[in-house]
Amino acid sequence: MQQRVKEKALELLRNGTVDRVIGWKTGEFFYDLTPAVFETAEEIEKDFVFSGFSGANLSKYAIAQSRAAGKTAIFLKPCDSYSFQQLLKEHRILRENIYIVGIACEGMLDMEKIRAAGCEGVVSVKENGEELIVETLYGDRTLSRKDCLLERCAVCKSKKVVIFDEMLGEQGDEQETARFDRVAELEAMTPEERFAFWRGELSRCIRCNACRNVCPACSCEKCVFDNDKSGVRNKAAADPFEENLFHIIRAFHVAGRCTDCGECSRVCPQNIPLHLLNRKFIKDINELYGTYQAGADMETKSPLTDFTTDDCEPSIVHERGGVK
Amino acid sequence: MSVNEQFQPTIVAFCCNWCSYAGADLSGTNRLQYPANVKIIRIPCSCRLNPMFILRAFQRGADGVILCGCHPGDCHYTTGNYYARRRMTLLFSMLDFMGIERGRTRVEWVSAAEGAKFAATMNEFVETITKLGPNRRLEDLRCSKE
Amino acid sequence: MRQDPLIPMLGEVTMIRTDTPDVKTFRVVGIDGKKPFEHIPGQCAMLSIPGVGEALFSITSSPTEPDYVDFSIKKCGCVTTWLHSMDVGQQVTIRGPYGNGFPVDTELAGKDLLFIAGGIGLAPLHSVINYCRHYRDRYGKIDIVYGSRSKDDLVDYPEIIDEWCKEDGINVHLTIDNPQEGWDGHVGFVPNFVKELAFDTSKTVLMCGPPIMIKFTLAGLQELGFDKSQVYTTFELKMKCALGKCGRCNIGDKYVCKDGPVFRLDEMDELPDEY
Amino acid sequence: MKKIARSELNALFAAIAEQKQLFIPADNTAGQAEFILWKDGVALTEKLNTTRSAKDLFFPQVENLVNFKVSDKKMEIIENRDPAAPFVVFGVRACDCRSFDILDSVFLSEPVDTFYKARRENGIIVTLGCTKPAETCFCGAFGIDAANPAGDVTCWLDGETLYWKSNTDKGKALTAALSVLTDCDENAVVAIQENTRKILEKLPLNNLDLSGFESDKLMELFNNPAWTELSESCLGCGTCTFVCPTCQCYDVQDFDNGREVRRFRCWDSCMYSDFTMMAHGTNRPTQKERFRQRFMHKLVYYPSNNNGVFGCVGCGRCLQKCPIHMNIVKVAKKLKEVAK
Repeated sequence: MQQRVKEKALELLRNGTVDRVIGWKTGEFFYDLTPAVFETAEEIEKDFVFSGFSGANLSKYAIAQSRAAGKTAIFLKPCDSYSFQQLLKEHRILRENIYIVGIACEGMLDMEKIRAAGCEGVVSVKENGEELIVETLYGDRTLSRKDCLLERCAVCKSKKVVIFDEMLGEQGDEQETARFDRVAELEAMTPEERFAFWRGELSRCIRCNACRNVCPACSCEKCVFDNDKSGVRNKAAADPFEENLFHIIRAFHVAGRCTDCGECSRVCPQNIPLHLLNRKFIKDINELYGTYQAGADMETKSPLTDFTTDDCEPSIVHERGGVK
Repeated sequence: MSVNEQFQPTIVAFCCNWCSYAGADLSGTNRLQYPANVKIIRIPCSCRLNPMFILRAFQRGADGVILCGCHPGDCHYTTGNYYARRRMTLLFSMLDFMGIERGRTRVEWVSAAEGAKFAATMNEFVETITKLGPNRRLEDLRCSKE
Repeated sequence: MRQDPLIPMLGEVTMIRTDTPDVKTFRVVGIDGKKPFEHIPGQCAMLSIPGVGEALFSITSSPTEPDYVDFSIKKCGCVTTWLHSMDVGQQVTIRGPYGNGFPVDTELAGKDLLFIAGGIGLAPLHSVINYCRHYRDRYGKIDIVYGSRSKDDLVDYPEIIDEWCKEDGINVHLTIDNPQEGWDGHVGFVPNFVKELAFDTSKTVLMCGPPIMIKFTLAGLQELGFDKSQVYTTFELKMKCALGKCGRCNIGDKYVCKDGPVFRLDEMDELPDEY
Repeated sequence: MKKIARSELNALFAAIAEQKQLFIPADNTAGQAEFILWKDGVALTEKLNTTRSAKDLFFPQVENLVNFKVSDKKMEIIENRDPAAPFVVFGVRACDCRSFDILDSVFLSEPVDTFYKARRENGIIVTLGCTKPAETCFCGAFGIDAANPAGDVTCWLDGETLYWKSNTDKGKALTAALSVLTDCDENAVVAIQENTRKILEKLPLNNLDLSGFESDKLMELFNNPAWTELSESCLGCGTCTFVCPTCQCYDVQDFDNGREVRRFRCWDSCMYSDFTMMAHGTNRPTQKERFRQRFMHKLVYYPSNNNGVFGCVGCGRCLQKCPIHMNIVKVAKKLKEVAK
């Protein structure tokens, strides 16, 4: 697959289908791939990489690139394709300028998890079926591939590429996953425990805005938190309240639009499980208003821009089960 | 605060201009009593209530926040309160998920004719919040009165 | 005694003068009623209204004024809008002075000076002009070219007409962008006006105005045979600390708040074009 | 030189904590190392370095500067700074230790930043020699010896023993107060150092070539065409800035709680779109200019003002933490490649 993706990129540029390709570029090491725009076949031959470390979701880059002259090819893994379609639904991408190549995906690797497994000074990682052979400055290690997947891949919701012009590899399906298990665990706690949990997590927030800036759903030209006149602009979390405010409001602003692509948690330098906030909204929406997957199609109305006259009352939150 | 001195909560009530604000007005003209702890903020429609307003109210010292709007189906703008209902449901659920005490937030539909309901709701809400005690989990320490 | 340079002192606004529809001049003294600090022409100070913000402004008054400092401020952002809405007697916080100022006692001494200003760009030059008027014998001939959008937008117009124009050895050349009733002076943009006036190249130029004016005026001056090393300008960038630490006014290896705001144009050639 | 058995580390920490507040790198609930106030039960991390750097202890992300009480036209200035408590920070790596030289050159130059100065005076830095440097480390490129860090006290740790050597008067005073330490031979750490240096030689970035960033090339580097490509995928977040031990830009903001105004300063990032935003616009309108500013400052502007010392210490945090894996090493290499 890794070779096929690269060849496809070369082919699309060479045969004039597209003028540029959004892909992943090789780094200093094997794992530090950077999203990049390639304009020549030479650049692709030299630097284009698709590997187990191509976790970065490229769909947000399509907003700007679809407005560049000519046509742009983009490679989308299944989860990325949901983000892309959601952006399209929100009229953020000019579809006619984009050529989408869907990629079947076996799950992407998380360097943090490899490091956390005690591998320091990692020189290379070789994939050998279900095993990872990790070569380090301090000797080799073998890890289970399954244990080193990005969080979102470990609980992958869908192997289906929902929008594409061309598909590399087998198209997959949506799948049952355990992605809401952690949310359910938290729901089962007492409010005191939940409060303590989130205080512990959010107190580490350094307000670097990586979660917001990487988020395909956060594509506002100017964020309310950057707007001087909004009254809530806060550059640093100067008080625990601001940490809560930022993350609650950010999750709320993407509620019904978040595809659960997991980029927020992937990029958080402080390892805050931000995806849990988004999943809580998704879980609630599924339970209260019917199953909804953002980005799955172009037609269904988002649950927050829709209603029925017999929706539940807000008091359901206080009445339903769980510890009070 | 001494034991004898009872905690006096601050309540922010966001009231829709067309029904609930008029309902509050009516409860006043009818001389129905509700505690002075309730600070009413008039909004054009219940769906004008940005979730940020609720959090900001807590930040600035509210112990409880209540939204009052027209009964579902009676919205002056036809559908505003239906949207508000979904938003508030999700927001309250998120606050619950973050460990904020249930009951600090509430939505009640109050029509312009329901002065009595308005007063009763406020009395009840103030009582609930008084029992819950001061808001600690969503307070901004920089705003606390020391 | 202030414990840290970031901590300001209190000042009080004792006079507010409306100069143009969007420019007011504020007179600030310390709360002891005295001048808050001594400065060099071209330096700036931080004014703030707690809760609104802090911003850097050129000091408009000459250091020779013994009792106060003046700031001519155009209304354009949060802080300036607030300042424009306040009344005499308002307390503000002030800290400064910051920056290098114009080399009035060294490189400019004994020279014929040509001041070129556009709009609110007169503010920092105003301080130098009045300093030079005060020590008239230390400088040669003084020419002032000042242009604005209209007659109403000329800052300090009464002072210019009643004092500067009447003084020996000072030539004032005013211009406005478009013809206007009641204006019999020159009409046209500053850069062209400068070229028309064809100043002799022995003068040293002090210039301040919008970037576009500076760019074209400089080209005009060079056509007349001026060298960049004869031209000084002062400019502004966003600043928070004004101490050369907070990092935002950094251009190349210079900090505008500390190494500037006054630069000689040949020095600026060595800096990246980011102003 | 002094020593203590590794198994007795807790006793050492307890002895230090008796004198002063003690911060040590320990694992937090997210499994990352951070400087945590030591109390019984907090154990030294096995990790090479903390996610956030040691600068946090001297230049915290948020600190209150001054309060104002405003009433009508009058106002009052209330200075309420915390009296800085003396503290010891243990386990600072060589790279982070060097970062204090860089921060000092900014904050301790006139006019002195007294908030930072107070913390510097109150803080004792106990460094720890690296034994397991990572592939992302490139302190060697800045002439930093990870096997022999500076600081008030330098420590080395092997499987059995912690070695302790005081370098400054502050360090000596601390040492004198710690009776749990016993004397030992200076040569005890030579083997540890040699071992570290052997690994350092193998690091892929240890010999990163940073020639070609001299100040006479400033304009050429600024106008290097590579900036467009390098900055293209930058998200404009502040991760690199906030984990960086040498980034020191800050913002000053006011918070009005209705009764008083608190003026505080907080970290800022030149990567943010509002960094240079003024009422009439910004002089760095796109991410390219903002991106360029950060790297030009570290590689060219800062050295130009500081005898060629770079504004980077090679700790490798940005290499690990950037969401899109763009970093100073890639920038430096690309600029040189294009300049050729």
